[in-house]
Amino acid sequence: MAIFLDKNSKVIVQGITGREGAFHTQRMLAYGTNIVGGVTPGKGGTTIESGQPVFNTVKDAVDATGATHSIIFVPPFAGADALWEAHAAGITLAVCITEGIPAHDMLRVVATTDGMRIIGGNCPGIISPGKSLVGIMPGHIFKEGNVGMISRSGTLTYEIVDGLTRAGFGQSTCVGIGGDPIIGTTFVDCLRAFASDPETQALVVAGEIGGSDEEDAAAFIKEHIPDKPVVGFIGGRSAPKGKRLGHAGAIISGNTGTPESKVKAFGEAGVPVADRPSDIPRLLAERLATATA
Amino acid sequence: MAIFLDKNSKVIVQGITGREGAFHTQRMLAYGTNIVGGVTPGKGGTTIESGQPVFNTVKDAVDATGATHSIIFVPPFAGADALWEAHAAGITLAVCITEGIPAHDMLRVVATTDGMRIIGGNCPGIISPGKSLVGIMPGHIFKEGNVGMISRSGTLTYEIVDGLTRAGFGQSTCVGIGGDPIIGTTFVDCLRAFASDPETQALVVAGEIGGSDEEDAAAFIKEHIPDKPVVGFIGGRSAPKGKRLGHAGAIISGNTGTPESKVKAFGEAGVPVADRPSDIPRLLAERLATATA
Amino acid sequence: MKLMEYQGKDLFRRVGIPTPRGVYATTADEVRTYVAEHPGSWVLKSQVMMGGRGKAGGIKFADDAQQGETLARELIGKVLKSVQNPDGEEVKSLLVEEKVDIASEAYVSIAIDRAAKKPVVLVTAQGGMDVEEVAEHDPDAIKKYWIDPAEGYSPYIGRQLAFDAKLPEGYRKAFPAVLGALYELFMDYGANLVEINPLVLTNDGRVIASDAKVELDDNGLYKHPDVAQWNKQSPADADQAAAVAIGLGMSNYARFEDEPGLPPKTVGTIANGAGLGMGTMDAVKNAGGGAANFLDIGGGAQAELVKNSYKLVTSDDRVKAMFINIFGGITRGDQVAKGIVEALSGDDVRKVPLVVRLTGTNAKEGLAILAEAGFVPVETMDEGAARAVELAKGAQ
Amino acid sequence: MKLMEYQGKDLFRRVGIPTPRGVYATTADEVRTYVAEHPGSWVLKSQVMMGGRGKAGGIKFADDAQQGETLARELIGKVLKSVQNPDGEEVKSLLVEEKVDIASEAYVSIAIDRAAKKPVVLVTAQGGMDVEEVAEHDPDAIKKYWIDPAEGYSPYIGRQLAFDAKLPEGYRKAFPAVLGALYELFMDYGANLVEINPLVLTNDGRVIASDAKVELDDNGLYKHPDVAQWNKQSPADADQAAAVAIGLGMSNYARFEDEPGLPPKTVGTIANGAGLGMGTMDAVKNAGGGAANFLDIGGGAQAELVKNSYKLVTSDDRVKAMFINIFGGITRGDQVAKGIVEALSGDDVRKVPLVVRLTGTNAKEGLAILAEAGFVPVETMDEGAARAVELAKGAQ
Repeated sequence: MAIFLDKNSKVIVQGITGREGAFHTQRMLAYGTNIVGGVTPGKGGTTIESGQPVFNTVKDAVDATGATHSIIFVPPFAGADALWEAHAAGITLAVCITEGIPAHDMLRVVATTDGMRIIGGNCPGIISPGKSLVGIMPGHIFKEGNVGMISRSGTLTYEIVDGLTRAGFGQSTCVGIGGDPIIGTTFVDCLRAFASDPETQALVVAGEIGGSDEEDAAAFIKEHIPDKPVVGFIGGRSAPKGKRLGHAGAIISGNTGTPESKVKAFGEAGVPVADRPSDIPRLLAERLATATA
Repeated sequence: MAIFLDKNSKVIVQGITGREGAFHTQRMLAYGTNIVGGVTPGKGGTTIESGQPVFNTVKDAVDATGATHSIIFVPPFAGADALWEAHAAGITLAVCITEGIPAHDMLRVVATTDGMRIIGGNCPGIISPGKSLVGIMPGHIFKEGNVGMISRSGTLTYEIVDGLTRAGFGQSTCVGIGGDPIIGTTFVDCLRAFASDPETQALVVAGEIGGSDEEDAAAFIKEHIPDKPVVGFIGGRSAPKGKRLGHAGAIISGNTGTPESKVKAFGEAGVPVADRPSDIPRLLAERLATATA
Repeated sequence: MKLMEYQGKDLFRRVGIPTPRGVYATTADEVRTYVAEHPGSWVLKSQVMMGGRGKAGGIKFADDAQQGETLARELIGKVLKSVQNPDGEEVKSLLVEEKVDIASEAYVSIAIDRAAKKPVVLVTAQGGMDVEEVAEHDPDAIKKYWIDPAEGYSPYIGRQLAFDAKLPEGYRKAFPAVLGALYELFMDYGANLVEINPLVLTNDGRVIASDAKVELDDNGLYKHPDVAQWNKQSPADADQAAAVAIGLGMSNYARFEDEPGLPPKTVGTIANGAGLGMGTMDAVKNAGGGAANFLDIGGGAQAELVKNSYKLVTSDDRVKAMFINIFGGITRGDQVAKGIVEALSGDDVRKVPLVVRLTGTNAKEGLAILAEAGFVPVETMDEGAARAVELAKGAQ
Repeated sequence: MKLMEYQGKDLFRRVGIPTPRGVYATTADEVRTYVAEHPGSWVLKSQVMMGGRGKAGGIKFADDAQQGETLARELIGKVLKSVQNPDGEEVKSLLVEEKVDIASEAYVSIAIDRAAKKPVVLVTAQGGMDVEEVAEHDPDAIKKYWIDPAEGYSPYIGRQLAFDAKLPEGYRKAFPAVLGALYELFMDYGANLVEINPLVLTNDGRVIASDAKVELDDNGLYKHPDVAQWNKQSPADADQAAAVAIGLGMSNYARFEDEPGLPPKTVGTIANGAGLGMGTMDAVKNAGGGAANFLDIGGGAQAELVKNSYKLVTSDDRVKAMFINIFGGITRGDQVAKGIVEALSGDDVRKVPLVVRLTGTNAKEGLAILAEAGFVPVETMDEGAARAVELAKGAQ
């Protein structure tokens, strides 16, 4: 099964002829993603080299291809517009790669796009290994399997997944939810979907300092999926207070967003927290052993 | 049955200590409406002479009384705020008597109050005769019965209802939808409710020049309730083009809103249109005779 | 409230919609001075409310100051007549604007769609002509979009419309921003209609609003006192001014001109509520007469307002009889009756034969007051209309 | 971007929130002149970013021009120290404000609630003190409201909060308008936090924002170039300025002070991606060392940026070894490798022992470039961190 994304999901690329959009379109195609076209205003009617049609608007693209998924590569000032355009055209899942979208644009977008799941912004995307990749992750490090993974960071995801794959743990779906303060899909949203995915037998939740998404995730796990093995990780545990670290959301301000609070919450939910990414496969194996025992 | 409003509906009055609010609260109580309280900011904790409690906010009123219905008597500039407040507090039907609310306030309100039915603004309210009156209509001219009535006008409603009652036709529910360009509940919204109300055996639709609500109503009748006898009326048929007549919505501009278009639409839906209000009971009797023949 | 072109363009500039360079002038001297200081080709556009001013000779071209002055003298004070406006409208001012090199003309408007309860945008590449004509001859050329006020405007809407309506490529960059600004104006100033026709693409690649049609919702005017003020300076409608002067709502009074083939409009009408007001004038027509006016005293009217309404209606010399039709809800019959008696007791009103129909709230008290003053009221609206028509005919 | 009080109040005035009368001054002369021209009692408030300026002696009262000048001379140039700011912050300017007669002090703020994905309003009648203290001792005194951005703000929200928080009656009229304006500021200027503490009710019935705390979202600054400019004039954060100077995002670089009881911060770190950047500094800590900094070169970094990042990190004299940790996604390993080689080939950088870990996209090409230049990269992050800590210790 996997969540959010499967082999048949029809995907369009918003910004398909831009530098990043064009580059990752080829990588996604190479991975096997069912990319049915893309959008660049003014280039409607043309095709890219690999043959996918380009449309002027998302509506035109959806009308012509029946796409349900979109991945967005546009400048930050155009991020909200791209998401609204996707929503108006009937897209049901939009992955927003764009970094730097103003938080208040996202507040408005989230409040007015009922019926469309947004992943990101400022995220590496989503991959259901062996099925489809809608994102900018390096596909070759992933491996089809039964571990679900959610993470606020891109490169840290790669680090962790690389370790999982090397240790023999394949993944059902990996979601990079993004590092911005306001994102479309939170840990809890993903956990809810993973909870009812029989293919996913264990989970890795890779959080970081800032906000309370990890605490919310821990509470959800405790209440709704106490029986599925979960391993946690918190990035930035050595950071001092008040420093914003790369992600607009990664900051300890006052008493919120501290690693102590997150580790404590995970602990209360029976979720072991790895001190370093390389510890995750071992902790996962232990949890699985306990669960099946 | 009746629609939208029955004997048990718990009603609060927004602006209960104002001149109009206080006056009509007493009239509604006299009619038998289940008024459980009212709202005037700053007068929370007091009661009006007839004993109903006054609250500072709609939320306080709903929390304390379990009210589901509200009737709004506030100045035009506060109309949108009152509707939003009712919505946020969980009110499911709000009757907005206030005249002169800016159309663009209503555009925004209508777009953001899912789950709450709004009647009006600039309307006389709603009455389910013998059960409850949430409005400013003179209750004594109404009579319990089986004719549903919807109208864009207040006083014209009284004129028509008076005739119906004198002719022996009681009413299930009468809704004055209001004369503004943007109103919460249209003819079609009411027709949809009346369509599934077994108590309502016939309908009177009293429209006027301007807009296309009557045309939409005719199309709905033709498609969904061809078997329920309906009689139509159009106010302002003698009006010249381009003159706005009292209601912000009552104007023939260009080719839209003409009485000819409305009469034609009703005709195509098999709905006879009365030339004068006094003809309505006769036409209704004829339609009922044909329907039961 | 309808705005004149120069007022509409003032709002355009506030929200950032490009308009042609130019100046607003009320005298020929101003035109001469401006053209002298700004050599070039200029258009002199008569500032009137009526449509079809071009065909009526209200637009002229000047290439120098002298010509500008001469043409301005000709236009200012001139009465322009059109099919829609047979009586004509006097030109009181001009808008002097640069003559732009037109590469293309588009049309864009935003109006309230009552049924959808949303603003609706109309765009067509066939600008410069009446959009209703385009709608008739080439309906597919007009593209529509309904904006969700909760989401608001975002540029993709303008892009989609520009592509769908096949606007020339020169519009592409500018159009989404122009439409966004137009939507801002529409919502912030509470417009019933904002229209740019034509939205010009110039040969040097600019996109400019060449004309401006703006109609504001009277109910929202209080939010922009400076704009509301424009209406006081030049009331577009004498009826509205008269209504406001006695404390009625702007659109609660309308006077009707006589129409060829119809009975003369000799019956004055006063009712409470817009619906009953319309019903009352319809009843007069059904009785074979002609209502000289519509007048809605509104809900809860007091005696003073009734009195002043009577004076306003009878100030029209054509009115030979009066029909007052009240079905009390908020309005109380005794207050109306008092007003009638007061109105007719003074010497400052022209008295005409009067028919009163009074029912509903406090009707009994009202009828008593009228009886005491010697009036015999009628029972029904039809009866009252018939009686008033009869009296008006008798009085002629 | 955090604003100083006088900047926050500038924004307050733009949206119509009442602020005390007064003047912003950078010299004692300005203060003397102002007080001389405006006799009365004035407060001199040091304009600093740090909290606790009152306790640190940064607020003084003056009753005449001479006193004003004397106190201003004392304050300007003074270094204020507080518990949170042991290093202190120099006072460069003052806000001179009327001393208001306080009847009551309330607290109001709007922040982003990440979990609810909505703005959240906090109100309490216990203004003038730290809201976190109130939250601890009397949590029920703080009332919250989550605003739906689709609906926006409407006055009932302010009324409800004022009643629920039991604000004194004097606030009732003004509070909904103040909160509405604060919400407008919050949304239009893209604030992470807007806080008025205290919102003062004066003895003569005015409601005034006595202090202003505003923190804006850096990502939204481009919408207000004039405000973004404030940051350039007085960069609140040297790290941010340094990051922007070399083309990084504002928060992509942070330097960490040494902390008592922890190993000295001698390992420079560079990674691609915020998460990996944090992971890298954590790894250094886990290996028994201290990361001197966080630096995220972002996605798709080119050689030039890598080179400049290296220079920025090594400009910190404490850095004795460098750990570059790259897991290529968008970022291509060959570009990073090129940057490293270029950085180290110039004479304008301080060279320190270097550990490189390079995997992911174009890692093979990158590793080849590094091999050619004589570097032996490590395989894993843990290994790299351990090696870098070791090298830093060896270099001390």
